Amino acid sequence: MEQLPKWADLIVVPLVGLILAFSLSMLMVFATGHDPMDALSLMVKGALGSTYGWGYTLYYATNFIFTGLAVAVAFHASLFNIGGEGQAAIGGLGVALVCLFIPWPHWTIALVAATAAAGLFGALWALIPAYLQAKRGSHIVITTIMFNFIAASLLNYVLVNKLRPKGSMDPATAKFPEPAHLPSLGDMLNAVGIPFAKGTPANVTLVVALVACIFVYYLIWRTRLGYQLRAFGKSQPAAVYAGINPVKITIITMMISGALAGLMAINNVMGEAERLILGSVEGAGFIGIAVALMGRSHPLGILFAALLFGALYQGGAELGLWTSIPRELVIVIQALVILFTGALDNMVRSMVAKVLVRPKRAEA
Amino acid sequence: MDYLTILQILDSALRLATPLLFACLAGLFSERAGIFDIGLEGKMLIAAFFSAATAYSTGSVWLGMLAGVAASLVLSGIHGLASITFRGNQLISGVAINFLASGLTVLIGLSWFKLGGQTPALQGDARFQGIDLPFAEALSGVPVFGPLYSEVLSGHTFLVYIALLCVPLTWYVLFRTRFGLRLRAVGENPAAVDTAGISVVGLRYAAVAICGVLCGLAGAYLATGLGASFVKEMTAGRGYIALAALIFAKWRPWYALYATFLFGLLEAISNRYPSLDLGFITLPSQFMQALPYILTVVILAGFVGKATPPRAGGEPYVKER
Amino acid sequence: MTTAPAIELKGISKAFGPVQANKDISIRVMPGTIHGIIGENGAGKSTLMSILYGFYKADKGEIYISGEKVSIPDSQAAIAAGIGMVFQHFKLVENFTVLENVILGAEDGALLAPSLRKARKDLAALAAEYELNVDPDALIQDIGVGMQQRVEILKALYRQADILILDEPTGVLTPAEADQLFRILHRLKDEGKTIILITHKLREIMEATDTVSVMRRGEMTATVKTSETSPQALAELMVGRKVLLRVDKSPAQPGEKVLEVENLKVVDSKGVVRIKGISFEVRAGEILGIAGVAGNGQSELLEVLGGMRNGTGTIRVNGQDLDLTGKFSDARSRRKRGIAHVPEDRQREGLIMDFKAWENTAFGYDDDEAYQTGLLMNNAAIREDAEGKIERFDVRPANADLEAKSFSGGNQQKLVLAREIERDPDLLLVGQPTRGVDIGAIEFIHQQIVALRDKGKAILLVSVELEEILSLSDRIAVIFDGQLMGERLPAETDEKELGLMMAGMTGEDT
Amino acid sequence: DPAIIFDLGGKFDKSFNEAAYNGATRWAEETGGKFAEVELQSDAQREQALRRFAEAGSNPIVMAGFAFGNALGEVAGDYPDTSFVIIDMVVDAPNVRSVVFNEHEGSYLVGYMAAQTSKTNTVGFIGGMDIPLIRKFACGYAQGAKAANPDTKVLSNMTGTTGAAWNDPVKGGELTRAQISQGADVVYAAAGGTGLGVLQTAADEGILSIGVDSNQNYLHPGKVLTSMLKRVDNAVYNAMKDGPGLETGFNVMGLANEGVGYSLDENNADLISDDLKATVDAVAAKIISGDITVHDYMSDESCPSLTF
Ligand SMILES: Nc1ncnc2c1ncn2[C@@H]1O[C@H](COP(=O)(O)OP(=O)(O)OP(=O)(O)O)[C@@H](O)[C@H]1O
Ligand SMILES: Nc1ncnc2c1ncn2[C@@H]1O[C@H](COP(=O)(O)OP(=O)(O)OP(=O)(O)O)[C@@H](O)[C@H]1O
Ligand SMILES: [Mg+2]
Ligand SMILES: [Mg+2]
Repeated sequence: MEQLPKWADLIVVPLVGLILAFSLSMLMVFATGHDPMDALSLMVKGALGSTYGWGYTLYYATNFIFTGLAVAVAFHASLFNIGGEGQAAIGGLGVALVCLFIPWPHWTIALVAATAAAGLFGALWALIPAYLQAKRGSHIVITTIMFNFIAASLLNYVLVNKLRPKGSMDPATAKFPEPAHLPSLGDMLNAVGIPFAKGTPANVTLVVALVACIFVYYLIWRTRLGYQLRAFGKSQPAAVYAGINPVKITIITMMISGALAGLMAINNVMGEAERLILGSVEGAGFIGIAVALMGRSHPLGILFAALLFGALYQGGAELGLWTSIPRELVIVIQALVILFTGALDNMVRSMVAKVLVRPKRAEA
Repeated sequence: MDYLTILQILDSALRLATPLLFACLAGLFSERAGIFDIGLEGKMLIAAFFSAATAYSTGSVWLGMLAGVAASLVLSGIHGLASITFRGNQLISGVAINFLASGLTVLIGLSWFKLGGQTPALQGDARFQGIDLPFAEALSGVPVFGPLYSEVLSGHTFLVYIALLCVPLTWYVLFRTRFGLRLRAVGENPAAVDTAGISVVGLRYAAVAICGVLCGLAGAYLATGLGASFVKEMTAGRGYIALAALIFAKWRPWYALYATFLFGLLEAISNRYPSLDLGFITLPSQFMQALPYILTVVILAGFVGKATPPRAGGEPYVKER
Repeated sequence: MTTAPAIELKGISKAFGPVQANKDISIRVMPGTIHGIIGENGAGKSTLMSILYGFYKADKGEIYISGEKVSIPDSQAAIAAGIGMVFQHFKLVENFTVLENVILGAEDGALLAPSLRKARKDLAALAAEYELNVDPDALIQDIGVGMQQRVEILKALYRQADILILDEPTGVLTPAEADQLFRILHRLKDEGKTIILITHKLREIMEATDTVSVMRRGEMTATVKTSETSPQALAELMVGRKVLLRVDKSPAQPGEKVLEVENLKVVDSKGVVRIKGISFEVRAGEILGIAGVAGNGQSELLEVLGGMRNGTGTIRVNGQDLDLTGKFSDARSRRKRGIAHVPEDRQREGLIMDFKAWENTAFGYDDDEAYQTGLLMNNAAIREDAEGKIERFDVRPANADLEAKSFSGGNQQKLVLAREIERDPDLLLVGQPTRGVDIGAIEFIHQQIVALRDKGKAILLVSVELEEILSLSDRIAVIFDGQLMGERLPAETDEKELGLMMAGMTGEDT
Repeated sequence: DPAIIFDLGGKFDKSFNEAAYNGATRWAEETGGKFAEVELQSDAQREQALRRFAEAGSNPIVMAGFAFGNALGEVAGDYPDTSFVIIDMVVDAPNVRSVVFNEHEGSYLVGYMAAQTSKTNTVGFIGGMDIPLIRKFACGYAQGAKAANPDTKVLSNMTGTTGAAWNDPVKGGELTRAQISQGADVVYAAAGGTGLGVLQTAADEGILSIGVDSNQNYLHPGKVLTSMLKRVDNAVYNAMKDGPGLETGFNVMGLANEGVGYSLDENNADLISDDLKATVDAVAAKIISGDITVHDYMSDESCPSLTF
């Protein structure tokens, strides 16, 4: 494969991939009888052209950061955690219990407690698959898929039969009390004099997500645990040689992964909906897989990938609001973005290399 | 539970297992050749759509089936391009294919049929009809076996029998033919295949193509055999269950049959008993819904040992860097 | 010259990215001869042969077989041209049977059964003809490396190769196995087949080849008749300086008992008894060599001592019992007790191939105080430490930021050795320290081990290389079938006696 | 111009959202007017869509689904000059019209018909996702069936616990077969896209089915006994016709004001004898008059005739 300068690899290749994905998508818009340029500018403007758009983009991105980090941490230990969906859902249950049944004096304390609960619940939901993988060799991919379904049923039971306020149609908990409401990004920025649209769902959880990115970076590359889990992920016999306990490391890694997925709940449950509704994860657990893979399991990469997907979501919503382009177009765009920047990146790379490297050779 | 009930549950289990079995065997071919495929779901979905759409437009379920297989093959081609030719990440490619199918089916469905992404209901020759096996009627009187034959085995659509036939066929191809030997080898050690003078790329594309065909049949069965139209997202996670069954089956054809049948059986049981009154406690419906998944975990933990995937699985074959 | 050379390469060049692996190489090999190729690690030997076999494509150059120009775009073409190759790292499918591996790619017809039947017959014939007995129905993963190599040779013969390339074939063989290999090679030669033999062992070159080529840094530096050269001369051509071919060491001065093993038993996960109650001791300042054919329990012995496996019996280090089954029966606890371990398989166990060299120097010792700053690891300290080790152990290239996999085997081994020896352990466990390592590096590695001994440390050496055992050990114990067959002093024994003991004859029988 | 917001199921869900969509298109066709519309993809978009439409001047804004309750509660006050119409949920604000349906009454009627038609004294119910609203349907249906014949056995299944339960016709069909094997010869589907599988399988297996929300009789002429009509289309149509400044407040759409009912057309005319029609209409009249009270599952979250 051609050698590319690092800057080209990091910037040009993903960019060309994105351009390819969007070109194809716009072709599709055109084929369905709409104006591609209009659609594109509507999406970009809708997602990034105003603080209002950013308020939504960042909200979705926050979700994806958490689930992306969750998948990435497990990946580093060679564990494929497909259970983000269920862990995030159960994390939501933790948040709901903490917010509903304990009277908090102030959101800051509530946030700390909810963070702990979301993490703990998510971690516990990952514990059984982790234990089974470590002790019984039950494949983590199957067990985490199964636990997604089980989580959905459990939540359905809890919301339909237990936590739903009497007489409410909605399979959802009651609204959390006022002190457990998180300040939105708009409120916070306006308070320090930066104008930002109000009424958007991005909230203080974004800060937690950024902290989580930094935390994961340090965890993976700067702590002993991270060192050990990466070593375990690369070679299990070597890990045994080094005295790393496979059972322990599998369980700890999966619990951290589950906890990160669970943390998503402070964004969507506590920050946005302010109550727990059924199906609140909305596929973010699966998007997290794509985000982690595209971000090459690095927090910085995940941050960008999450932003990209967040922008796609919000841009797609604007498209849905102002045009009759079906909302499924956004799914297709997502698919193409994943395909060209994630799976066919080598194809894009060799295309870029043809343009960048050839002339240089001719010079030499 | 009387005998008839058991038979009815088995009958239902067989129907429910069929799409899983196709998909599971599809994954088996692909993964045995070293190409992981979490895009089974997407390929089934797009096949379901195109088979229903074509069957509706042409009135022929056979053409529909072919169209479904062709559509699934196109996605297989993309997966092959990404993971074989361009040595991309197989998981990412699979995820992309699932999204692609989920979006495209509705998008195309909307513009063709204006029915919200659904296809019109299929009738007559546009769908598969049940086939009564020979002597089903005559044998039904025979005690025990008779009803088993006539109730459970007989009366399914063509594709159910094809799926069942695919099991010994897969076994035979994998373990008794040259192609199968090479296919298994390329999933274990592609360098061995390469140095033996066989094209790794060619073999892997062949495997991915077979995977496409089988997923195509799975999708066609959903839309034109079990159902009678395409409904968006109608695969409802069956591709993932098939993947789980594949691991469960340790990448072996006969085990694949058992694993998928077990999934079908558990689902059939929970369909039959939406909530279960045990006398002292009534299990809520949500518990019964989750039961197949809970039991899977229990079985996995208790009875199935470690499953070792094909050694070269998931890794692109790179000989020079 | 009357006959055309069996193989003639003209001006072959090959680059992997920035690395020029082969530079304008030309070579002629006459039919019916054994041609040796030697060269340091990374000199480009394997690359050249892989090009001949169609595994890699040359950037430039021409290939002639029996005087005719051929193009070899892939291995299929090489096989058709009558070339067979036994790779340094075998290309076998581990969970296939021998028979299946042999027919892979050379099947007759679409169904397997006839192919298998024919191959079974042909294999029996080949086995009889060349003493290449293998169980055709055994799984590759269940047979030893010696057997696996036979399968590779059978593969080539089954395809009726006239030209056989062997890349470091004896790296993993016992002396007896190696001897047998050379008998086979000679027989093949007598039948008119042409053989190219890559090896690091000068003795093999001297004993087996007719002509020999020396490679250095991608270039062919010399081709000579074997009868007209000497090991010393070849070694100099190879390394570019004078090398010591014998280990230079003073007599041992054994001190206190450091390691005492009593009645150690090991049962593996399948329930097979791998070690059947052995006892021995190692004193400070001495090297105990354990000789034995691979698979007789020496790996398990190292693993138990290194904490990677449980066992029963008693093991004392510096007079204190080791935990063999419980909570402290792990590698980390062993290290805390002053045991360092250079494992037999550096790539699978000793190193994380995807980690940078500097990360690998902390492998197993990541809990060292010196590597921590508060909650975090002190990467700067680890890196500094690594750079020192790389310099002192002459790891090349001296770049701590390279991943372990981009070092050659010899340099990988130096990395492991530097990490373990510089811990200044009371007891050093060493498994196969020079497997597949070139002469220059072997010399260095041996010196380091002896130096540690001279510091008064105890060393347990496990090796299948009798030459290594004989030249490095102060005492030699022979292991066979999980039992110790007896002890010898190197001065009072020889390869022949040890070889017999390794085959299960007790000292008394000999 | 008016605007309409569809719930996550999408406007072509073959039942609830689609009925709303039909109402809006009928209005557009009759008046030549235009309306803005959006299908949601995420819960967070509810408030977003409401605000964006309100700011863009859409009036009235109609939303289909109980899940909008919270969002509308937040938003309504901020746009006092915009009228909102919410279906299936009550939101107490001066500029909101809340339309709720007595699905239990309609379901009671079709349950009654099912039991009267059944030869096996066994009727089935197949719901989509297991949520209270669907239990309300099931509960009304079971009461009607028991009222027609106390010996009737009522089978009930929910398709699942996730959103996929609305789009799984294959499972719908399989549930139908399971109920048939237990003797059911009339099944009532309240399950969105999953219901299509129910109706299809019922037709294939030669039993009768009952559609929901819209008139689904035409899907399998002669094989769909009837459909439980929930006139969401009328609610949407009326809202759009009333236009900005529409009368707000609490609207209950029941049998009395033809908000719910059963369908009778050429497709099922042969299935419903004059006798049956007369009996059912009499039952309907009694419900309207209050002589029969149909228990609403939502009132105390329990059902006298069915356990969940
Ligand atoms: N597949 C490859 N990709 C990139 N570079 C390679 C590859 N194989 C070999 N090289 C490079 O080519 C050079 C020659 O390697 P080669 O394996 O031919 O050496 P060798 O003489 O066989 O060494 P050894 O004695 O260790 O087997 C190496 O230094 C290495 O950098
Ligand atoms: N696939 C590869 N990609 C990059 N470099 C490679 C590859 N394969 C081999 N090399 C390089 O080739 C050189 C020698 O390769 P080879 O595999 O022959 O070494 P080795 O046999 O492990 O070395 P030694 O003879 O010391 O044991 C090393 O520097 C190694 O980094
Ligand atoms: Mg080599
Ligand atoms: Mg080597």
